[in-house]
Amino acid sequence: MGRIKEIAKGARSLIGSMGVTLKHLKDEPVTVEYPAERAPISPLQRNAIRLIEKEETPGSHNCIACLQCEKICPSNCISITGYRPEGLAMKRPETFDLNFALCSECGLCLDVCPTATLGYTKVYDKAGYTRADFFHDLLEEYRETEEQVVEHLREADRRKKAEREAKRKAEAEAKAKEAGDAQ
Amino acid sequence: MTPRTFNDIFGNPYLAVLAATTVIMGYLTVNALMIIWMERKVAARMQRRLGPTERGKFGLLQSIYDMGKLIGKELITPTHVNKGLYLAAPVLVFAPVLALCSLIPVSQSWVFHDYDIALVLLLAFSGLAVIGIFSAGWGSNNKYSLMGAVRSVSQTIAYEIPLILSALAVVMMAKELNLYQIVAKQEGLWNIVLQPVAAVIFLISATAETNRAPFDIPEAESELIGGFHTEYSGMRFGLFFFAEYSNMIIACSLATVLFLGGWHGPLLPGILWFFIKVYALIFVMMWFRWTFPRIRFDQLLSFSWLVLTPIAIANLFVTAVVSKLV
Amino acid sequence: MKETPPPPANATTEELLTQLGPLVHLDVLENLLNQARARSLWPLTFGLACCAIEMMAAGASRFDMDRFGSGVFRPSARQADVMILAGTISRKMGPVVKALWDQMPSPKWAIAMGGCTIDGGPFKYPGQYAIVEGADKIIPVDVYIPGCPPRPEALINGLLMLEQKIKAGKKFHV
Amino acid sequence: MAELIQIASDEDRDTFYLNMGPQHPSTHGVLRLRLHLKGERILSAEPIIGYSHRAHEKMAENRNYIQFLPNPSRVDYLSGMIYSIGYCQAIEKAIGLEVPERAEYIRVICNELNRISSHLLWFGTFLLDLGGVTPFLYCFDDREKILDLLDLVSGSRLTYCYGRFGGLVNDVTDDFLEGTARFCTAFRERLREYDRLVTQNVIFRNRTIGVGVMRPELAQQFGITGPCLRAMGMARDVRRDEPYGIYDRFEFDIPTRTASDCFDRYLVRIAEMEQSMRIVEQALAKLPDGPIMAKKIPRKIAPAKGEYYFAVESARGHFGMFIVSDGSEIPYRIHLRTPSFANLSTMRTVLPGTLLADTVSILGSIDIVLPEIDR
Amino acid sequence: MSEASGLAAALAGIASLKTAEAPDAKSGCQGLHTVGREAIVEVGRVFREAGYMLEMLTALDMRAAEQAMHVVYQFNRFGAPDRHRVRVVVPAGEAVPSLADLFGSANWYEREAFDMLGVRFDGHPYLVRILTEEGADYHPLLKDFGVAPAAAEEAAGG
Repeated sequence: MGRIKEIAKGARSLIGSMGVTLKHLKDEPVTVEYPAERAPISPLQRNAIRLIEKEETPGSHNCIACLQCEKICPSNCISITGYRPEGLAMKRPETFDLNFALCSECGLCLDVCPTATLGYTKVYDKAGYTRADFFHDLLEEYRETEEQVVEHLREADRRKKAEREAKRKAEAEAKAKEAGDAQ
Repeated sequence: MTPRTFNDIFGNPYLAVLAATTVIMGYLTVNALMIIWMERKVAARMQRRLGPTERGKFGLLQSIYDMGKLIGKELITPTHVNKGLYLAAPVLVFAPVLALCSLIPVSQSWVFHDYDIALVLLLAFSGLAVIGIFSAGWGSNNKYSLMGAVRSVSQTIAYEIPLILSALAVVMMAKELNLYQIVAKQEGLWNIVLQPVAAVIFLISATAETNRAPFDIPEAESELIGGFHTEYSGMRFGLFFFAEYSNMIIACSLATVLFLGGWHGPLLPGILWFFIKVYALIFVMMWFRWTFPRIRFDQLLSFSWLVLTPIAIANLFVTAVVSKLV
Repeated sequence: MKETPPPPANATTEELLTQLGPLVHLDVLENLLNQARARSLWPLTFGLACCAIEMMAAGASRFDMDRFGSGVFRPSARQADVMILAGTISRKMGPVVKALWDQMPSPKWAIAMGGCTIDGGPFKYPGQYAIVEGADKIIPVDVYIPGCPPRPEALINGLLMLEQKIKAGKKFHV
Repeated sequence: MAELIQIASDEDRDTFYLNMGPQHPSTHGVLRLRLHLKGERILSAEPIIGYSHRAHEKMAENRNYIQFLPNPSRVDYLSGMIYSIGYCQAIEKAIGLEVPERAEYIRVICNELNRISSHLLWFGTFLLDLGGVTPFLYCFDDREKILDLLDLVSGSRLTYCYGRFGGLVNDVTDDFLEGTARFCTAFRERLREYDRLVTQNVIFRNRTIGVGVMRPELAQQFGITGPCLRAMGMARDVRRDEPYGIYDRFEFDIPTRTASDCFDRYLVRIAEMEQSMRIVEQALAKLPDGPIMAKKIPRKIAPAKGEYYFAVESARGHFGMFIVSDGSEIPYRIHLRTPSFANLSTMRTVLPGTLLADTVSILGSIDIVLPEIDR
Repeated sequence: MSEASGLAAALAGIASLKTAEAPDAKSGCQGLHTVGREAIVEVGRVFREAGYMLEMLTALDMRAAEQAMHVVYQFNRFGAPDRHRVRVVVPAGEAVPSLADLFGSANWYEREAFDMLGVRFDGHPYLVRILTEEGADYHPLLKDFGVAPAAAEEAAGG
């Protein structure tokens, strides 16, 4: 008798699990039909890095070619060569190349960037026929606005120098006045 | 009530055989491709995903592309293979399918052949497929295929007995071996009502006969990589794929004929009822596949010998007693 | 048949697609079969490391590779069309990858998924003794997918690009 | 232990060697099992590893501590968050850095979510090995919800680099907190459904009950840890025995079973998912406000000369980091004691005598991840 | 902590075992010992009787400082941690007696230590490489293996 009960219990459990799959037969598919629809992506999503616009340098990035990110990158995938436009205190990058095939998306370069001008692209579904696709040149999108920004920075430097002059002159006069009152 | 066989329709027998073959092959090809698509869609819907959609309207052309690709693949014949068996296997597996199909009484008015011992012939031919599977496994000289072949032989032997016993229960009730008459006798009352136990046993052992989950241990994907068809590529593997689905159609249509009263049904024409029932059973078989894990090899055999066969014999005994009294 | 110059060594995809017309004129049957081959790519179940999990996720319900007919993962190399190299190929695994590639029947393609199979990824540094830096040192690769690990959408995009490549009948292994 | 290489001695006619090779649907990655079979009965089994050896320990010796950060989550990519944050905690303990309260709570939430996602993937692949395809798809569906949550917070799906020495990179948003709460309630209902689909299923029970029983002395013999140990009746968990971070503030119990077969290892992990959700809910309730990064972080991370050992409880067991520092910024040696290395080495004594079909379920039940074994 | 004191008494019995002073919490272990090469099997047996497991076994390349390799064994018990880190100092190229028949896990740990750092273990049933590729003749974790990458030089220099 025990065997009959056991077989009955087994059969009931099989029908139970069949019930579960039947229940799901009626569900709405959860598929995101990728090429047509795209699932919403998280704002912090990590992909290849790019230079983002900063307000101090309107229309361009504010990278000062300090090579911090190149030094911290665990897989050595960033390579930068900087140049110093004449009349400017800070340097600007001449080339900023990223070999995205080596990148492990760890985010250390973003943390270590002093001017926080590194960010992530929104392109998460990159694929290519050749390996050359993954040598990104990060300066490409800012090529044409480079001149105006250098001009803007030069202008900002001049203004800052002028303010410094004015402030120093003001202090000198104030000191001179005090010296005058003290006698 | 005797049906008009193809001989009567076409006059000379050669024309009849030719017509029957084209009808069956046409039906099987279209049907196998359709069932492959249906299986992927049913599986997808049960798993809350979409299944093939990008190829044709609802992914309908997907199976055709699959077949086209399989035809275009290179047929690798590995050197370490026993060439005779290896090449014969796909043909051997597919051969009985034609014979099986011609015996099934599809509609009220006509039938391919009207033999008085159609059921015996059908069960005999269904035993042939395992020879093809065994020669595939043995011929490929691959350890995984060898194990797949050994498993398929013992599984087929184990599940042939309950299959025949449950069919016997129906025969004992209908006192008839001619499938057309068996269906004709189920006029008002389908056999499943009188023989529920035999119907369940028949369905379970038919699933095992066609090597479909949860009894798919001959080509257990996660243990034996590809089972008996590990070494087959291109259209040879396509033939195995094709034969498996054709066997599935035959098993379901045999179950419909024996238990669900072939073409009997209100309103709709007979042949349509037959196909509705066949596809309902095919859906149930697919439902099994996408719900259950795989049975282990030794449990599979003990399930057949220690559970199915005794119940089938007991059922046979009860049917004998009841049919004597009534 | 006009003789086209071989593509420059580091040409990007755009340059290749614009500069190269159909390299060789394929006959009608081959072209027809290519349409069927492109639309039913059966991948080989072959996960190496972290990218294998994202490959499984691409095959699962949310991204569902089966929509493109390539949800049928064939365990046996004889029945697979495309080998998706998902994960780092270690030196010990190299000969196995080559053996598997040779077992696959002839119109076969390879997708290098993840940074490790393109250029060694995060495990590439001078003095690295354990991995093969890039899958194309062993087998010809058709589509590269960067990322560590790339998202399932990137793998599906790679599959679509492989389809374009097969349909267009272009045979350039760069 | 049966000597493996004297093939000549037992030249029995019908035994043969089978390579469940590096490419096999159910070896969870690139593991090669050299099986000596008699029919389908296994006489001896030797797991051969090394096929995904990526030299993590050699990499530790040529980059400084902060640059080694992406590596731990690639050692065991299923519990990537636990490993990555574990490494941060190890170095913080070594240089004595205090982490603000809010960061500690967020770390616990992310760790437990990662543990649930790892157990879910194990559940799916375990069922896939036994032949049931649909549960694999269901569990991936739930796992995607967790990956979305962790994606909201850390920006990546599988290999996280979310922790830094002294805290975390970005703070938690509100929809992460609501999403986690919603996930916990929805997931409990799904667990009941898995129970009906799989746990009660008679085919599954026959395939796993009484299969792959590990004798209790194997625990001490092979140093088994994690769910495999808890299935042997020993309630051992690094979060409870050696509380790190703030795990001592949460009450959760350690699920154990006694028969230590595949079915018990399955039940232990399912119960552990419940416990992880309890911890997440408690952490959500008590999440304080405040900064997520320590105030003063030393510019050069260089632990004093000496040896440090720090252990965390990953989804697979006791993950220990043995850090030897010579005072400079470059670690002298980091040895990663990974749980699956010990758990897999028991296969040499557990597998002989079972059937080939059982190998697949035993291997699935001990839940191994190959790069974690090969490091 | 009767078990611990019983263990300490048994350990004291071993001749060439020198127990260092109580280690600080940062090192993560409760007992630091160094022992002569031949006594390690004895130490292993003591820990085995006390129900401890071999939690970790690894080797350190100290040839630059002391022309010797350190083989570090770490025993721990199940439950509240009572870790004992036993260190065997062995000159480069010499062998260390194997614990493979005492602890099953030692079999693979020793094979890994041999594979990575070339420390040979006497009495090990199957001392063959476990991780690196077949036919590899190098021991990668030795300090003089492979060129020192730019990051190390520069970081060391920087």
